[in-house]
Amino acid sequence: AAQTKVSVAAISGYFAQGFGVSIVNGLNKAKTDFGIDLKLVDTGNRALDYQEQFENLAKGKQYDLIFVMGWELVDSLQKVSKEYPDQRFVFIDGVLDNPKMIYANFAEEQGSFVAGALASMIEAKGSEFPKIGDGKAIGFVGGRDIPVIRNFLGGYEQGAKYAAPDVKVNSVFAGTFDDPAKGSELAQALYGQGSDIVYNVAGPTGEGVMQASAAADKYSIGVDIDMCGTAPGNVLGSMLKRGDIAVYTLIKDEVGGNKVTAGTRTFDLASGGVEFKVCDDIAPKIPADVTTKLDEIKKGILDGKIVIAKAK
Amino acid sequence: MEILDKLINVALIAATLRTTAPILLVALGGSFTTKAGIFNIGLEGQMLAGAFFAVIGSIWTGSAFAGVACGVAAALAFALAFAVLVVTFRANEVVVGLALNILAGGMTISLMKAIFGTRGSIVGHGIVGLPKVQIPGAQALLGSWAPLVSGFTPIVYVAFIAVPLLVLFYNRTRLGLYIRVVGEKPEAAEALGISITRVRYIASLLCGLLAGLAGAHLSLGYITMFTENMSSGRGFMAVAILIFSNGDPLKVLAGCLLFGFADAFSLRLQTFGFPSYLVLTVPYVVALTALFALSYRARPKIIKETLASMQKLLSVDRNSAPVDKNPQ
Amino acid sequence: MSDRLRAFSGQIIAVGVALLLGAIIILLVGESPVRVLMTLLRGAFGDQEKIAGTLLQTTPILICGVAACIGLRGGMFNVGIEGQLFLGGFAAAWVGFTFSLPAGIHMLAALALAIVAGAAWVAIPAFFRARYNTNEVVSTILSNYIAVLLTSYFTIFLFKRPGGWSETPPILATAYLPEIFSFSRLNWGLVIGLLLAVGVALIFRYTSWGYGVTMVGSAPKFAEYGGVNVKRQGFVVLLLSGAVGGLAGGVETLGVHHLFMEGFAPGFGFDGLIAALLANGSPVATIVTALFFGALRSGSLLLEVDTSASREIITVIQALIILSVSAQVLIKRRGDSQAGERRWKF
Amino acid sequence: MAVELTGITKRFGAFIANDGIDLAVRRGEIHAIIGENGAGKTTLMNILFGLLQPDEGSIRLNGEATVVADPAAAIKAGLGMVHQHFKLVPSLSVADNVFLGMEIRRHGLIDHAAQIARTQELSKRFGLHVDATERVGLLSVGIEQRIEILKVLVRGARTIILDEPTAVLTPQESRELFQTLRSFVAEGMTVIFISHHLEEVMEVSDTVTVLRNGRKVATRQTSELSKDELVRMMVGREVSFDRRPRAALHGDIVLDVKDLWARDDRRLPAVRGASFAVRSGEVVGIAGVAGNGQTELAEVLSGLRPASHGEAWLKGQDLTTLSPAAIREAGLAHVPGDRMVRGVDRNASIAANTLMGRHHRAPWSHNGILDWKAIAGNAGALIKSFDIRAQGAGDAVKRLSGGNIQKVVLAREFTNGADFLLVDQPTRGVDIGAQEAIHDEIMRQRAAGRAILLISVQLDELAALADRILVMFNGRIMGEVAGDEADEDRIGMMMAGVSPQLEPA
Ligand SMILES: Nc1ncnc2c1ncn2[C@@H]1O[C@H](COP(=O)(O)OP(=O)(O)OP(=O)(O)O)[C@@H](O)[C@H]1O
Ligand SMILES: Nc1ncnc2c1ncn2[C@@H]1O[C@H](COP(=O)(O)OP(=O)(O)OP(=O)(O)O)[C@@H](O)[C@H]1O
Ligand SMILES: [Mg+2]
Ligand SMILES: [Mg+2]
Repeated sequence: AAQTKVSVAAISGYFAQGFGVSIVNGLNKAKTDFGIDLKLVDTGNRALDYQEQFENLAKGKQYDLIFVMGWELVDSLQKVSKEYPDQRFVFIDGVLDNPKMIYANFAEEQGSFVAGALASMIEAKGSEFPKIGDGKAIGFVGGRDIPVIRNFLGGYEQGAKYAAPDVKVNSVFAGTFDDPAKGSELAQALYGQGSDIVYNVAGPTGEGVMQASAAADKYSIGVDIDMCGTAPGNVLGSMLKRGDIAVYTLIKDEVGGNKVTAGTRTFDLASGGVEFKVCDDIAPKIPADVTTKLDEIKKGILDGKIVIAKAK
Repeated sequence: MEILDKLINVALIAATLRTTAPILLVALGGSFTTKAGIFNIGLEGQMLAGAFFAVIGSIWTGSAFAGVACGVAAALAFALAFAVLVVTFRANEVVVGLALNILAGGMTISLMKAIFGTRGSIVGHGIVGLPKVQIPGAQALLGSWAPLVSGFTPIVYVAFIAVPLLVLFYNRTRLGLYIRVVGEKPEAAEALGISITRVRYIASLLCGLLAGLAGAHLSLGYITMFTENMSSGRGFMAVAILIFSNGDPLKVLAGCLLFGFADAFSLRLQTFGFPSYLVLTVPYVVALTALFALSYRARPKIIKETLASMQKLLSVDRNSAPVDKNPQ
Repeated sequence: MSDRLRAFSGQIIAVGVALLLGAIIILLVGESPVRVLMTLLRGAFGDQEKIAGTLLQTTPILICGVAACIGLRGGMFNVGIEGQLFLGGFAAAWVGFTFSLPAGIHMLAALALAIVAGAAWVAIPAFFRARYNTNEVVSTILSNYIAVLLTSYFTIFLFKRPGGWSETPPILATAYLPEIFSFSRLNWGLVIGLLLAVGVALIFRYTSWGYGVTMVGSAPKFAEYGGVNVKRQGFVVLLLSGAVGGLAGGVETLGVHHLFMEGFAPGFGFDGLIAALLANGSPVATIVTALFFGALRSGSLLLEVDTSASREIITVIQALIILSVSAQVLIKRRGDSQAGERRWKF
Repeated sequence: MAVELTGITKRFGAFIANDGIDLAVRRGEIHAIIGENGAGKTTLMNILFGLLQPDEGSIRLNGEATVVADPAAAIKAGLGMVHQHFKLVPSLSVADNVFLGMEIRRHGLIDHAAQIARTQELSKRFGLHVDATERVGLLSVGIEQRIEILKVLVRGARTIILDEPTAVLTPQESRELFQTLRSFVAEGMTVIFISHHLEEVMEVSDTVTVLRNGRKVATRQTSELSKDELVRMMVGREVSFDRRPRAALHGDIVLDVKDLWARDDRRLPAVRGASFAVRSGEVVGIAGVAGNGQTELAEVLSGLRPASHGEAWLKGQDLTTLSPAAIREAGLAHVPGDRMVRGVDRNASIAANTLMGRHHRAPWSHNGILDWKAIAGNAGALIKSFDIRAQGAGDAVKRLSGGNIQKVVLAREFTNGADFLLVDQPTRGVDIGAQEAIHDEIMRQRAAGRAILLISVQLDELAALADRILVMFNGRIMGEVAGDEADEDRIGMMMAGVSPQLEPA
């Protein structure tokens, strides 16, 4: 039966953080464009609550699609999807072993690889490039030390090594996604130790990293959404993880009568689901050889010449 | 050596000053209540409310300083609630303090969701951060040491200048003296017509003032955004410091510098491959260790005092006192 | 008796005032208080699953509340139940996934280690409190932060489940606390909590030890005079409180999650402490207050789905209840003395 | 008239502390107020000084009707008060304490130097010697009192109220104090003081007002009065220095104290080399001005305070090595001096209060389980046998009157079967009827062969009950007087620190 109105729910504990924000943006865009019903549910941070929250959503059979984001929800999701086999869940940002679910998988390691490559090449230029010292090191600030973040770091490190093997990568973790002050201090510590470019994958904590780059007048790289505006002149670029594109395309299919079915959709460099965007104010300053090399790398990733190991 | 250079340098000291400032402000605020004889565990909540409303105020008015004023006003409201319950109703200060902390946490999140549609954090939205003060001539005079005195937001200077001001306040002003008296010997204050209630209210509000500044500094100075629970236990650290400093401004400063340093230093340790989660416990471990060590040290002091008093006594008393049997 | 009745009616009035204030705040965030209330009720008691869900939420609050009651009885503020819960939860999980033992024994062993872990975690603050009078409120709060980071470290660096999120391997089924109904995760942890509450109340009422501890809490100098070892009992009381806090964690691991993960059960320690305070330190009354908070929590899960209010509104209401209760009892007592009793009773 | 109080009534709940009191104090006189413990003296002075508000009555100061709303109003009217318990701030200097509330300021800041100078000047002028720069926490009580008086003077007081100023002073300090007071009067000031020491009242005062049970008995010129008359007015009956009849039944030594030393809370030696013994069937009294180490002695014997040296043997065990619990096991019962803090839990029931210290023992508990039925039954029996005025064993102790609370403590301690009874101020704040009952009970315990150490500041009590009286001064046992030879002068001399050996009477 063709649906007159599509109803969508999304559940996560991280709607306020970069990637979550981009998902919410995509959902809202879909709402405006297609007039869908939309419900956002914030799980909070208590593991005990998750399962009931899923059940509350699934029970009414009211939602055509339920988008789920956040690895801590996986256990509850698996249980509830077994209980409600007809309910279609879309798990964002990973693939589980349940074949009945829909997965939107992102190749964040690809974008991070590009980010690492760019950062290390610029760092390798030394004082040729403004604000770069001769420390030959770049930095990384993670939120919590968890697999997804490790995957970002892995791509970043591999990219750096690939493009400029003698540039060192210093990585630190804030242990929290919610303490921007700590993010700022960590970044300043990295800058102080000679890392001139710091990549943040730390939600609001990372916001502190961006602001620190302005304070220290060094470089930062944003994540998930376009962060060039947070510290103009100090942000090299952003590794975009286009959650908005993912949810928007899925909903568009659904609305178009093309029901979303179980399986994995991969959002990577090739599909534009992951992308490295150099900030407009920085782009003109980047030496031609770096730009060329970067394009080569992107091509290498696209045609499979460059293989990036995923972190377990 | 190279490692040491990398660890301990001007940047580390500057970082220490930055990490110290918010704890210092809130702890100095707590100094008022501590000196007035109130155990104020609600600092965390006052700071959080200050941070949130500073951001709201800044967005609303487009001015950082108006934002700070909003943050301070919110913290004052919390301080007033604390004072009404604890001073007037004489409710248990731990209960009230904890409840106000919980209230601050829940309220900021609820309001965030009501105003911005999502919880989590407030970034952008036109928040105006505090400007950084560049001290003229600092660079020329101090060279590479300039980052130690220049380039902080105004509230950082306020925090450090507040220390000598508070010393002066407690020693040389009437209100400061009354706060001390009310905390140390309320009967004395009462007998002299000093209103205990009034002094405790004033102390609570002064505390709210500085806690609010500390919060505003977190969200408009230190960085320019608000996140859920962004005070991250700094208020509790301050309470720990207050307990073993007894609220004396100089000791508070020393304690805060210790934690600021532990914080800044531990962040740097991570780059040497220590596991992040363990390194992150360092400030808390330092706080606890200091708390325990200083309460342990209270002992030898008693012995020393006793020896002194015995000596004093012996000089007038011909009978010599016998050797201690149960040295306590 | 009329005293007790008056105290009780006062408590009810205070809760009413808090709810009224809560309603105003709900209006302020742009929702209808009536709708929020109805949603809360439906979410908490709407059907048998919801009721079971409420009881599921009640369980950790109740056990943490009993832990707090034990401390309060002896005049100790254990604000570190949160940390004890985390360590207990991890310890139980560790036993659960490391050893293979016969069913039942495995579970008991895991609970036992959870208890030991909780007690051990509070032992140092307890020692310093008893021996050197170090403020236990601050030391236990600070140790919460360490506990959470430490268990995260264990989980992520030492025992992470390969391929999984930040969580340990699942425990063996032999260590599970059995579920009570088929339709809910509600498990025997609730029964443990109820038995514990009643048991602790009986111990305080009917044992010499309980009498001594109660006196330590309410009149320490009198207790000291009467030959009760105030320092030792203070230490023991904190230790027991921590042990029960650890047990709460164990129950959550073995009964619900079946593994330990980062962000295991944040906030339950505080909820329990508040429930205990609201119950004025009585374990049996804590059953009621824990149920109340459990219902609020459970009802709030529907709140996000069915209304536009944030679940955190519940936290706000909880805080308001505590504040108004702490104030109202004193309105009555205010004239009593000039010196002001600053004990935990409010 | 410097002060005129008319019809002052003050109630605390149902209790009437002041009942229609009239008091007139002439300018330039020393006016003594006496009365037993709890007669309402402090309450009356607190009302005069604005610390309490009267329920009825009016106040005229210097002939003008005045509402003394708070101490500030009293100070403004030229009153000054030195409280029974000093109200000084230990961490502040003498000068800061003197000027607290009326600091000398320059440019808005407190001028410590000027305050010190003014304090030195005043102290010289009135002969109250103090070092203005010292921290008060380090000074002796005598000096603290001088500071309190300086505080009053610096506020320009013309009428000075002193509440039991000599209770904590040595005789010499008292003498100096009275000299100072006389010099005040010579300057036209007025002095009102409260005292329990009849000699000093007779010696120093011009006029005496006697309070009893919250009422004024009389105001008389001191010169017209004899000490006997005073005492009669105070207690409303002749004081019986009569000894209780007794049979000599001293048995074996139960408590043997040898060269015992202990420190007070300020860590100063408070008990200094006490040695004495108490036999079974004997009441040994300890006399002394409050604060001469009696409390500390009692605390050491009951294990609440560590001894710094010496031994105290109770039936073969050294108490100084035992915990309070073990000492109770060894056979001590203790009626504490501060019964509200040590003696009871005010919020608990009578039954729960009668349990303390024996909650591990049958019949109150079996194998660690309390038997509340037995406990309540036992408490009910105690209520009857000790004539405790209460509705039942379930009554909260805080609802009882002071005397009845004391009886709860006595009932518990005296029925413990202990061989040694340590009884500290058993009748403080207790009405006369109850006093008799308590004395009877102590004598019964003596007859039952208990060894009793009775600490009291009331000499008549000691004279009535004790077989021997030891006198404590400044932590030392100054000497011993047989109970039937109790002679106020001799004991008084020793209480003042004059050793009987050095100055034979
Ligand atoms: N009796 C009192 N009880 C409580 N607080 C008091 C009392 N007297 C003064 N204070 C407080 O002490 C502070 C200073 O009081 P003070 O009377 O010196 O103010 P002031 O006379 O206006 O000062 P100045 O005129 O020198 O600037 C005030 O904040 C006041 O609230
Ligand atoms: N705030 C109060 N609340 C209740 N009762 C009180 C209060 N203050 C005093 N009393 C009671 O009033 C009576 C008179 O007390 P007051 O202190 O005036 O006695 P006093 O004559 O000074 O005795 P003492 O010689 O022991 O100092 C006592 O029974 C006391 O218990
Ligand atoms: Mg007296
Ligand atoms: Mg008196």
